[in-house]
Amino acid sequence: MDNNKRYVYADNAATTKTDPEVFEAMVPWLTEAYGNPSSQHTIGREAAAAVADARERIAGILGCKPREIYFTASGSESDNWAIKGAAHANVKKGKHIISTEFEHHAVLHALESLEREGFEVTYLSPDRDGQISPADLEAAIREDTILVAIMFANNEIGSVLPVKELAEVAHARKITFFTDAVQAVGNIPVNVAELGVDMLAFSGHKIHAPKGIGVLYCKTATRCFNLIDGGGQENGRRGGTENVPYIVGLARALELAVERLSDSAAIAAKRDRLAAGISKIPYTFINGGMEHRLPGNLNMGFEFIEGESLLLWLDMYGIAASTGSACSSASLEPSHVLLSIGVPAEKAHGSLRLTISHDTTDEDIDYILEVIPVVVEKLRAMSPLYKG
Amino acid sequence: MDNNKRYVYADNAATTKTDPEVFEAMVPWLTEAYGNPSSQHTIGREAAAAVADARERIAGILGCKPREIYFTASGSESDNWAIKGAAHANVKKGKHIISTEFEHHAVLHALESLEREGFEVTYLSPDRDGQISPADLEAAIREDTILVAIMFANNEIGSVLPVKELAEVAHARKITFFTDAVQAVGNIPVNVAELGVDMLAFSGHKIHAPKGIGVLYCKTATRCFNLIDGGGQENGRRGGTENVPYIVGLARALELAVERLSDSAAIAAKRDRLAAGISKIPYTFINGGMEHRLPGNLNMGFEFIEGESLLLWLDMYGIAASTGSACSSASLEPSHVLLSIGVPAEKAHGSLRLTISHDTTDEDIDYILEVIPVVVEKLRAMSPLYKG
Amino acid sequence: MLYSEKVMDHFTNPRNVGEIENADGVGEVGNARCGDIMKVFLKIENGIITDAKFKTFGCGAAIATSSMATEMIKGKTVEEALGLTNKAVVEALDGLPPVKLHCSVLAEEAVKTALADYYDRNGIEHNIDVNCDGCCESCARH
Amino acid sequence: MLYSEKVMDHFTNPRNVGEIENADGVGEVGNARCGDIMKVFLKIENGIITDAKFKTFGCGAAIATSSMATEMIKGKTVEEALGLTNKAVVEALDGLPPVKLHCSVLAEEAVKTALADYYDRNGIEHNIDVNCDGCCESCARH
Ligand SMILES: Cc1ncc(COP(=O)(O)O)c(C=O)c1O
Ligand SMILES: Cc1ncc(COP(=O)(O)O)c(C=O)c1O
Repeated sequence: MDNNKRYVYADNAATTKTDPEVFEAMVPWLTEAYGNPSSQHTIGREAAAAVADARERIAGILGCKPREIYFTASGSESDNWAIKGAAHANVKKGKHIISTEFEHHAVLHALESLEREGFEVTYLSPDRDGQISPADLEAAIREDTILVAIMFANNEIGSVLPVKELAEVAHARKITFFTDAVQAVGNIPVNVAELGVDMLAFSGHKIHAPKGIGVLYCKTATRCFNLIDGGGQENGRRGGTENVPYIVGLARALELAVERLSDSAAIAAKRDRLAAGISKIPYTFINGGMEHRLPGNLNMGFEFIEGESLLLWLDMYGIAASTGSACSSASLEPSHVLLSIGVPAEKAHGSLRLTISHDTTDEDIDYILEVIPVVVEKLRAMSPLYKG
Repeated sequence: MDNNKRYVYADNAATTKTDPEVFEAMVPWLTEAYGNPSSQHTIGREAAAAVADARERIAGILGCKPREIYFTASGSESDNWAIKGAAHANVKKGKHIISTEFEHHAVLHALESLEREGFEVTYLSPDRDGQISPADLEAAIREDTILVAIMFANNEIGSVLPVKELAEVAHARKITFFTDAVQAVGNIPVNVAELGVDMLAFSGHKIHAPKGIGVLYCKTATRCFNLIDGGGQENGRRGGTENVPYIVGLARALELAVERLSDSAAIAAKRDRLAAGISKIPYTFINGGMEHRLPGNLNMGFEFIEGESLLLWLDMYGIAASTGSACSSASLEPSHVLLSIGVPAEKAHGSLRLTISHDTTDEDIDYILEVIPVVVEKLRAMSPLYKG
Repeated sequence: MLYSEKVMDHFTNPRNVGEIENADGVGEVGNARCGDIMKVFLKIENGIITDAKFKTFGCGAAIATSSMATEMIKGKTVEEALGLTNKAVVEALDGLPPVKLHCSVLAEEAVKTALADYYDRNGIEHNIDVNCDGCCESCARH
Repeated sequence: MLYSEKVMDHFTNPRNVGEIENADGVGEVGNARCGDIMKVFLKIENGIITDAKFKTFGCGAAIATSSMATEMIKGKTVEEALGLTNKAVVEALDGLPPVKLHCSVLAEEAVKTALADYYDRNGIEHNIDVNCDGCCESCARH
């Protein structure tokens, strides 16, 4: 087994490769078609038309009106906008928000900033599988609850939550429901009308568009203040000259992702083969449940070893992955997601997330399965915790 | 004179053409080098290194530390972050802010949102030339003033303000000074250390980088809350996976802009020729003063006609420009900038902004000077206000 | 914002530009402060509009709607012309961007003002009611 | 975060991995909860460290600092080894990313704990003071 014989990118939950078709769609807007959509002249109007067209196509896919689609610069911006904007717009009704312990940091830290302002947040605990039950949500609702923010699919363990049911619980009490769908959109079918959510966030770079473009879906009549005030862009609700190239790219990426939803079963089958193969190594376990899970997500725990050193070795073998180990985070805390589903800290440090995509081949899977036992054994051999 | 014989883009204050060199610099990051800078593996680390390198180069040009440069998605985001963030972080000291009447809407609307929260804002009036005097600022400062937000250069009339002197006035009273330098950076020398400002915003798409990337310079120890909370990106102060391609592009664009500062005199000379030529048409006037003015900016008033119809005709002749007419804005109000410097509404409607760049040729100027009298006459002939 | 081809045609080749000397009815609406002025001149013989001309200060839509409105009333009876709605002008132009609908209102009102002037000159009672002062605050219709 | 070539070399080819049977001093610091455990084994003859080995559970920096620290004390006297600082280990590795400095502290403390154990076994008085429990809250130095 030689190093770097193959390059396998198995970190698609972190970011994805920009699809060549998406790149091609963007090139004109990055070169000759540089007009500002707010301008009155021809190249400005062409840019405006391109943005309008992208908005329509995205709205068509998500099942909403074009005016309900707002372009942002990231999933994080969409999360912050929805949460802070809805909280501030509804403050007369109350100051209580319900979310979960295992949201992305964009959601958690936005909520923390609201807590510093005097809002109160109840964080629901997921179960071992990474699920949040509608009954728990129901029980947490108070008279002064103004917002529920629960993610659609978790970024570390890939659990897919019952968003439709959760939104129904919130709506029965007339509470705005927001879902961070950054990991869901493009990986599983997402139709906002069917789901009945009021606001939904997603991000381009998780679906083979570039980093730096996101969307907030915001249903007509949903009360939400602006995060970025400015000119009349995005119907006066998000200032800033539009990122025309990435908006065009995002629409193409979403179309491609939706076309590729038919690959889901094949992706899940590859993922399952990966899980089965790795599980043959002793002292390994799967983090999160397998039933309601994103097709490309696998999160494995390896006892006695630490995730960052595992990543480094995999990287030397040309395999890109990620870990919930503390050592990989600036905070030096292990993954709050793994802790929230009950994985003890010592085991969370030995976690490995492999997230595959439509372009992951069977040979890639073979290669990962060939490399992992070797590097795990190497690290265990030098671990004071491993008794052989 | 035939339509569309030539295409002259004279709307560089609205947005600029992405420089081919900037595009080239971005291509790898839009294709194969798609790593997430937060990832532990090789392509992630390469992306992180590219971002760090861009940050260093930009800091070097602006005269600050790399850690003081924060990447955002637009000038508008930078404006909102600085203003809302500094206001909220200093609220214990007071709730009074000083700005000007002719800021960009990103600043004005951010301030309005603070006013709705209970902040108080004093808007200084510019003089006819578009200048704000340090004495006026001094006079407006109160015990509870926490922030001064004054633009570096105006986007419509190109007036360049005495930011260094204004910042000194604020600092003498220990007040944070923010400047929106979106129109200044890349067009005139900007060194934050020399200027002594605490925060400064600029935007990529005004300096031949794409739309959707901006910077907030925030001096160490300046109190400013986050606008977008999230992961550890931007030193924990701005969540969202980094827009690696545009960050790389921005650094290159800024370098090119700074190299081209030596073209300033030549650009100003072309602009002056344009002004002289247009001024030969009767009933025209220049908006704003000519002394402290961005080299590429010209803003002319034409009596008896309305700006949008002028733009449409110019566009048919292949000339891209802009106007402060109400008809070009969704708000149906004429330019607040022109009104602020004392141009009456009826004259503001007939304004035309021509903003040229390093790539504007003498032939372009000739062409504009050939076309404008023709279309002005055409429109005047059908105006009920024009007596011939 | 995109104008239809029809709008661009009427903007670049406006029909009926000019004034009519000794017109039988003249109407001017709008004001320069708000960015649009339309002045309509009518020649009316035996209750029939035999000629219509306009002068307009305003945006592309203002010019195009003036052109179209004058075109639409030529050859019509005064009563028919009074039935001209801004909606009909907009339709004839294959639509206008939403922020430009007020221009069509202005055109309708300019025609009506000219017709009111005709009635007034001829001592004919009428209840033509023109509200538009050219500034959008005065109008909820745009 | 980027590791130096030296760090990567000591990570991929760690020196002195293993245990020493009948070691004269053994020290273990850190804990699994916080993600790093280092165990150092010393063979000491006549006050000189003749062999040093380690086992480490931890990240790349933890493994590399363990490797480097054991390498640096081999052949040294106990007193010299007591002078080993985390800074020296970091320098020998051509630096560590800021968030990884705590690993070098851990390595220093592991060596000191093993030396304290040696003194204790031999009834020698000492004032070696080890504070690191492997969790960053206990330490202000990282
Ligand atoms: C002075 C000024 N400030 C802020 C902005 C907003 O920049 P952006 O379009 O990048 O949000 C602009 C340009 O539109 C500007 O000219
Ligand atoms: C669930 C979830 N929410 C939000 C984000 C933030 O998205 P972005 O990086 O576009 O800000 C991510 C990814 O990083 C995510 O996985």
